[in-house]
Amino acid sequence: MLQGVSIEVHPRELLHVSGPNGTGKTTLLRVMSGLLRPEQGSVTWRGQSIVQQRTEYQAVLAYAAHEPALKGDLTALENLHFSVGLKRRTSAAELHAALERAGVAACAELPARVLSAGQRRRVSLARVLAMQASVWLLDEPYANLDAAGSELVSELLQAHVEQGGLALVVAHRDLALHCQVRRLELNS
Amino acid sequence: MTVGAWDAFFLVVHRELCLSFRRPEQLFQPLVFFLIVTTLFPLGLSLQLSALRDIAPGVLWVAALLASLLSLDSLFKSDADDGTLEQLALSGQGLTLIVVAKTCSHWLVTGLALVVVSPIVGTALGIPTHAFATMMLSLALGTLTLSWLGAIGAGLTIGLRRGNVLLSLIVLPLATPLLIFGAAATDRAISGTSTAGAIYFLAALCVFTCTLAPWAATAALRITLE
Amino acid sequence: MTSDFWSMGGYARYVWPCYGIAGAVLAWNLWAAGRYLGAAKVRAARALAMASSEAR
Amino acid sequence: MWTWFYKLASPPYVYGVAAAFVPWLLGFAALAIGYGLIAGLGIAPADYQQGEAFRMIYVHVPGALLSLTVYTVMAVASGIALIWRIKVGHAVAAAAAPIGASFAILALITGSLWGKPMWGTYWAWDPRLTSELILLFLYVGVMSLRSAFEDPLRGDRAAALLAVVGVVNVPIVHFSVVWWNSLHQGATIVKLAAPSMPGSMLWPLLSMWLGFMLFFGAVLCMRLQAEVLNRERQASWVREAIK
Repeated sequence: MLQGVSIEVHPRELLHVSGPNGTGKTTLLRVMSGLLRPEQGSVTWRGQSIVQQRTEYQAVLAYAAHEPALKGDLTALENLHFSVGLKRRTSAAELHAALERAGVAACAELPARVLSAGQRRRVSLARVLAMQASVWLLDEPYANLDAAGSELVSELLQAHVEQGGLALVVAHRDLALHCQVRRLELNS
Repeated sequence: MTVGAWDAFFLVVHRELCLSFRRPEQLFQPLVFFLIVTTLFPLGLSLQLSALRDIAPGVLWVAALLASLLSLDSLFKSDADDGTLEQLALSGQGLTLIVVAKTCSHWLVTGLALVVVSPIVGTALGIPTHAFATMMLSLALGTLTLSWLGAIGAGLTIGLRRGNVLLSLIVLPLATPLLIFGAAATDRAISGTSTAGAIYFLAALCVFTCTLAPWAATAALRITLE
Repeated sequence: MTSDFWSMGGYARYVWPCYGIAGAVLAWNLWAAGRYLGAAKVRAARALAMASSEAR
Repeated sequence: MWTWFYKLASPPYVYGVAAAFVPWLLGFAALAIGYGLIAGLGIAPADYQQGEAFRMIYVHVPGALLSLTVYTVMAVASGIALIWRIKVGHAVAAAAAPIGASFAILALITGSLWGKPMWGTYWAWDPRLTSELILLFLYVGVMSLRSAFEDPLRGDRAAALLAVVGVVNVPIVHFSVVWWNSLHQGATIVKLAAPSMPGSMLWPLLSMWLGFMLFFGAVLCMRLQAEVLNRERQASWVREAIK
């Protein structure tokens, strides 16, 4: 799976990865995040392999997998606290603001298991926001979201890129964005 | 702005404890299992309390090992299933720290809890009160070591469907020294002879395992996560 | 002489099964390894045949 | 500098060498085991304590030694495979495990057959037999872990790590079992391989041990070929190799 893929992403740039199921979009993201080690080839960040600077790379990285990765027994706010808190010092107010921005401030004190699929997606977006990372790796961020939610994702992506961040986004649909978008179409 | 290792460690421990206390039934299951298994032995053997005393250390230790193993299966599995393990692995804190924090929390909620209820079981099995201190100390050392051995096994069996049986199969043989020294220490405490030798061996095993097992468990997690 | 040898000083019922088991284990090893290798070769040949038929 | 190492570990090379070695190893194994059998059963004098029963030593001790040696081979191959990411190491480990397990079973059965006339019972929780039993459990664990994974690559690496963890544990298990035994039974009941053995008893034993080693080498080479083939089914050299 995934042979001969070579990509380079710069700040202020967004790479839109698309392609039919089973072509390795998620695998690509996992390789880029360092979760998967490629059998051949390497992933570099600022000219150095990410294996050699795992901590530094992870500090600027926000990864949102296809599943929202929330603990059902913890509230939305606690979920954010326990995962963002490992990356940088945060305050409850900051996390609240991130939830607010993602439009789920009302769910902050609810356990994640009672949230709808769309609300969970928004909480996971809030986590990406709260990490204040410069590298975003998002797997299907539009999944389970309504029209307003999709609009929000596009807004967030756009703001992130305009502020000098870079993003890799796996999505089936077209991204209607007003920033530099490159496309990578994977096929078998 | 980055988070220090100690802060991160306590944050993960806090998270694990929060999760355990939100599901109290899971917290009590190993303890109840421990009590049930030790109740079954006297019923199955129908012995006098005095005769029971001879087999009490062995029964107590076997039951404690099994009870502690029972909850190890979910050490990494539940986090792997809902994707939070990936978030922890990418948290910038190093996987070893996460593994150490999770395993210590596991010991706090099962191992330490078993140590606390062991006097009840000890009384039921006819262990005299003067042996309780040694029994609890040996159990504390033994369950901590077992948590570490189990962390390796749990890391190796994350993605497997019948992981629980396999976990016992690979961890129990490694745990035989614990059973031997632990039961011997308790046995000697009952008979009033010197327990130092067995306790020292248990402590040495514990230190040895606690230094090496974190790396092995991290390697195990990397193998199954990749 | 030979009956002495076979009786093994009265231990025949332990000594001979012992050697019997050893022979069986060695034979099983050879047989199982041979079978395993044979099966692996058949599978590899089948995979090669499939690959070449796809190429055509 | 490491190129020879990697050449040695390249699958086609390993396959070729393994295939070439099998007949030689089997031949020499037959010679050594044959001599061991004749000398051990016929020529060696009966032991003054155990009488003719001691002749079981010629299969029990080599079997027990081999079960340990094979575990070490498996763990070293696993370690090499994990550290340098050399896939052939996994193939060696996978090939060794069932052979080692069979030797452990052999040692257990012959040990208990020996135990009956010596101790009056088939099973006496003798420290050697007990640690042999735990060694068998370790083999079973490694083998089941490998086969439990659907992805063979992952299974290989998980089993390799367990083998390395196990090999650290083997001496600890043995030591603790000996300690435990001394607690319950005082001195060991029967000394198995006494170092003061006369040559006429010792040579057949050494010859049997050598024969078992060579036999293990031969079976390992056969299984190794199969494991390499299973891991490299698509490679171009396979066509030449299995003609």
